[in-house]
Amino acid sequence: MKFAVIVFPGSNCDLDMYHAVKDELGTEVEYVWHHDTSLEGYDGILLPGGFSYGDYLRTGAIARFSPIMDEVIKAAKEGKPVLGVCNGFQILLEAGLLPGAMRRNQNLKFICRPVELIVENNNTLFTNGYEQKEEITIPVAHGEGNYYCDDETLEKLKKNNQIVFSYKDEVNGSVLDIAGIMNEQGNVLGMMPHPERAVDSLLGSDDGLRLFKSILSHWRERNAITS
Amino acid sequence: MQLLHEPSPQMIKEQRIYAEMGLSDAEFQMVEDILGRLPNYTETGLFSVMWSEHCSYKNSKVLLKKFPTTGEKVLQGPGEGAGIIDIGDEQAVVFKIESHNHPSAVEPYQGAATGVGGIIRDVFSMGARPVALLNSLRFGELANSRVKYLFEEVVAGIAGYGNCIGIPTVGGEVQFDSCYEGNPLVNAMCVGLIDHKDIQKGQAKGVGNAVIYVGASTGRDGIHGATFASEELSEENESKRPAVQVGDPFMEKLLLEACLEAIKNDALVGIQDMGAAGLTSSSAEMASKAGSGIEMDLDKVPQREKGMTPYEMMLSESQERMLLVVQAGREQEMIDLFEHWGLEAKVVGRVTDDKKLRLVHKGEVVADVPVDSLAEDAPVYHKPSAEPAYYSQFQQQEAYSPDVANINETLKKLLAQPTIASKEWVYDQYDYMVRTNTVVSPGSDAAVLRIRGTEKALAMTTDCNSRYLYLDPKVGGQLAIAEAARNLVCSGAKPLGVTDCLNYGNPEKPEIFWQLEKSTDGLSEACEILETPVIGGNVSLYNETNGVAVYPTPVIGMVGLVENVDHITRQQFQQAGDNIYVVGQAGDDFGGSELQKLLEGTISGKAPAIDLNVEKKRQEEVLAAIQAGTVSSAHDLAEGGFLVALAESTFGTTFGASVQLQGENVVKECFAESPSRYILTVSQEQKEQFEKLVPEAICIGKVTEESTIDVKGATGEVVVKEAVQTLEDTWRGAISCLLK
Amino acid sequence: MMFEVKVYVSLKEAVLDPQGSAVKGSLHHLGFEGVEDVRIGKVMSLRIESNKEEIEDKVKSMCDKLLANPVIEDYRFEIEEVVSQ
Amino acid sequence: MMFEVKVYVSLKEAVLDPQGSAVKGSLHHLGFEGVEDVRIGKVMSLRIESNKEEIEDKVKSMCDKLLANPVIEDYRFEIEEVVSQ
Ligand SMILES: Nc1ncnc2c1ncn2[C@@H]1O[C@H](COP(=O)(O)OP(=O)(O)O)[C@@H](O)[C@H]1O
Ligand SMILES: [Mg+2]
Repeated sequence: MKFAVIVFPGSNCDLDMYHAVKDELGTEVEYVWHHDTSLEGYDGILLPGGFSYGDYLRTGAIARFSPIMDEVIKAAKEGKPVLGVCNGFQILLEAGLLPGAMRRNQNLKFICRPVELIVENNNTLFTNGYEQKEEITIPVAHGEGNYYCDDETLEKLKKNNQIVFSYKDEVNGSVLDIAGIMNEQGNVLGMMPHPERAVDSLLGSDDGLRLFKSILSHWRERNAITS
Repeated sequence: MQLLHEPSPQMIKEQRIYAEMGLSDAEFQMVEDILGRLPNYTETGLFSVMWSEHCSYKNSKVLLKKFPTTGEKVLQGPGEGAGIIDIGDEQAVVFKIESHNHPSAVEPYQGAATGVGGIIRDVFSMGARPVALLNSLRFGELANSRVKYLFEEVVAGIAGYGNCIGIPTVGGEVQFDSCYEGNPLVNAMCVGLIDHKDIQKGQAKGVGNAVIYVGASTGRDGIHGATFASEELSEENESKRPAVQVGDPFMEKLLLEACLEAIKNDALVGIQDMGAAGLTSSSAEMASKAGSGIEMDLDKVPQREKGMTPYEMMLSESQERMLLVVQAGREQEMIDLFEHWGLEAKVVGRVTDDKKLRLVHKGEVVADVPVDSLAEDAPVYHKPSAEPAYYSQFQQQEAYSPDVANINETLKKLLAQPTIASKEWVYDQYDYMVRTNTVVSPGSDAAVLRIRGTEKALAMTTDCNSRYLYLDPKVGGQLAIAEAARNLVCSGAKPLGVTDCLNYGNPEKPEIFWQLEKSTDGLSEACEILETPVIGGNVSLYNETNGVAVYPTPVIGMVGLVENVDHITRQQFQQAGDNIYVVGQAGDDFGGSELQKLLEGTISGKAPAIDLNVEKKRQEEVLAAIQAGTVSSAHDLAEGGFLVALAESTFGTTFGASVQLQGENVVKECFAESPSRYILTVSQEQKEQFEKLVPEAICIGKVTEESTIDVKGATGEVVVKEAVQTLEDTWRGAISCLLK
Repeated sequence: MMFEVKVYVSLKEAVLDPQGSAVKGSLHHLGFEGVEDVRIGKVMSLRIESNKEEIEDKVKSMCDKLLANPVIEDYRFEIEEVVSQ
Repeated sequence: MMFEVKVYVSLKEAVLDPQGSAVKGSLHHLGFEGVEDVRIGKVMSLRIESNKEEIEDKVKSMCDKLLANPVIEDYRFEIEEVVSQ
């Protein structure tokens, strides 16, 4: 399986994502510059964290118009796994691949610390390696992770089991303490916490590694069946 | 040769316009002698910024000469953007600290943010990849609402810049004392990694080579910032304040990546950031170092505002700009490289052989001065020095002996002192993990980052207890170096070298100059003995508001090498049943202590005495014990003394401690701030080997399963018995509580 | 022709505004009584060279595409011709 | 009496506006030509209960103390009485 890490001007967790996949998961991965116009040959798309375009105007708002985004949208439609973390999540929201929007954290401050998450749905290609309702520790690092959506959207998210992760304790003011959601098809996941920062116990936690492993094992299974 | 609305050379001289720019009469005469004619307005401006304290170190140079700056591993000492130390395997560590005190006093968010931006450029201009940021902050007491505002905004500004650019802010210190009320200190440090082959010099070599400008366009912001930083803050000079610079971390991120790519290209001859005195210092210094000259066409300089004069362009301190020298004929390669990152690179001049800085504007030469006269020939002063009256008074005082009725309650009060309390409120706002190398995050003695692809790691810290320096600048200087080194040793690292930021009052006052003189003596001596050469630093003088100076505050940034990640040690207890050892005896050291401040509201007396040879021996023994794998946790005793350190070792763990004090004098045992001391924990299996390695260590008790601090006196009486939770809540919540 | 355009972007009524609440809190804290509601929005000032017929559509399209996020924000704008001096 | 107050806060002319530059760049990139300058400021809408004589001073003092940062920002405001329905 080969991953693409999309690099926008101002991305800064691209390296972390790259090393998580390459060193810890042990799979192929390449950086793809935002000016590129093809994602051919990649089986999974990773949108890393950071401050694309300085997050000026709104987080993710400008990056959403990078040339590569048409390809990301195409890949999502084709059913390829697309994971957006932190700023990557914000870009997916702006691009309309996921519903809702981000506001500034409730306390108006940047928050960086390990937090406890609850796996709300382990029946996804991103979370099959976790137990349902398992509590895992993954760090957050964001200033605008206060997720908002209207009531109707929220009902839909709940009904379709699109809420994948929630914070165990209140962190940033998000509706229902949502930490990560996926699209209806289940192949696009956006989450504020950084699984790529939790892949090595030397740095505190490796609970994030199973997320990448889940994607890989799902891909392997599927390709074993179809081939 | 002059613009219409600018004063003529005659007027500059007759009306002493140079004095407003910061030049003295004698200095102006020197300029006239150097040029053999009167300087015009632009030229006067060039000299005034380059000869400011900030750029020329004219008042501090004589003192900085005392620092040991060489060593086997030093690849680059003071003089370039940042110093460099070899760490083996063809790799080196690059680091530097810098102040942004005056800008932060005026506009705390942007002042702090641009301070971070500036120090990052210093590091990547050497060719290094910045890997970590630290900071050292001083504010007035948190009871004051302006202080709260400054504190919150400075922290937000540091976070805003570092988080956005994606360099982890991994450590630092914050202290509060009323002397900093009008003049907070904001020092930022950056640490980078480099391969030996990539080391750059800021040199303009090769006649005919292109001088290229990259990054943000030039505006009128920060004009005369360097001069401003060389004066006291007062109400009169408020109108002279330059337009505030706003940081653009996004621009700097692009600049960083593009410059690191450019450095790999052999067309690049030299590179320097435009820091203080912007275009002037970068061009003059690069030419002077290479023994060449530079001619620039100012019309080519990207300008943000209309109608800028040569004076304004040359003195602007707009942020996020770099100056490159590139081989003639290969300009386009560089332009394309920067274009890829969405940046404009513009050829603005050429290297010449006449050792002059020549500026052309609208077809006319508007300045023509020898580069060495700007970069090298600033006058050097040895200011008069006088021992302040307070010092001899303090020296004669009897040792302060505090009167403590209830040790338990006093411990709680100490833990809530903002200088001791948890700084979580601060570092929660910093992304200290990005780039996923941070092994020890903020909250231990030093931060530790692994070096990817190796077994090694780097430990880093900033330290300075300025109260000791106020009481006794020489001893205080020694203590600052010793504490920084000790913090690294506790993390499992061997200290490599020092970067320092000397924050003092007005050096024209003999008592302040005396402080500078004595403290640099102390710093030098400690660096010598502990074998930590000074590889760079920064001087920030005139830290006074309305005549009141800050305490002498030479902030020490120190970096150490952990040979193997297995050696990484934290201050937190690791397992129940481990033996708790103390290294070093408590003395009657309460001068300048947290306890004295708590009880008396002020400080007085003598600073704790330190024997640097004892310090060194203990550091070596403790490090050897850590490297031998015999130590589970290590913490140095600092502000607040033994009990505070013991409590801190339990915070963030599920453990408690049960210990018995050795000495008779309980207050001394609990709270004295005698230096060169450690709390170490050692498992039962390692006990024997450990005791051989650190013969001085005394076992005083055990890490307990039960989460209680249980301290008994020498005769068995209960001194402290308190749930860790209670102490930890007090300590953790203190700062946010004070901010409400 | 040169136009001076002001675009006002504000959070939708239904969306809680953490910044506004904080400012309200601080105002109370500073002793300003009677402040009942605070909402914080953005105002963008643009200078745009365009012909008269197109300017309105152009600005609307800028807002829809980039300047505002319809999920949480509303916008309105004012267009003024700059009379050249 | 109830007032609807709008406070407009903008960066001073000489102060760099990185947000504005980024938005301008993005608009160009999206094909909107002719955008020559973009500056981004804030607009705060406050509802304040106050008597008529005091409201103006009150708002001015709020701006000076909290709402604007005089070192880098300018402000202006509009006050309108809310006619109770
Ligand atoms: N401004 C700051 N930024 C980041 N970390 C900080 C800051 N101030 C304090 N810390 C962290 O809090 C911890 C305690 O700091 P301090 O009490 O100064 O430690 P020590 O006395 O061991 O030097 C350290 O890990 C330090 O890095
Ligand atoms: Mg320490």
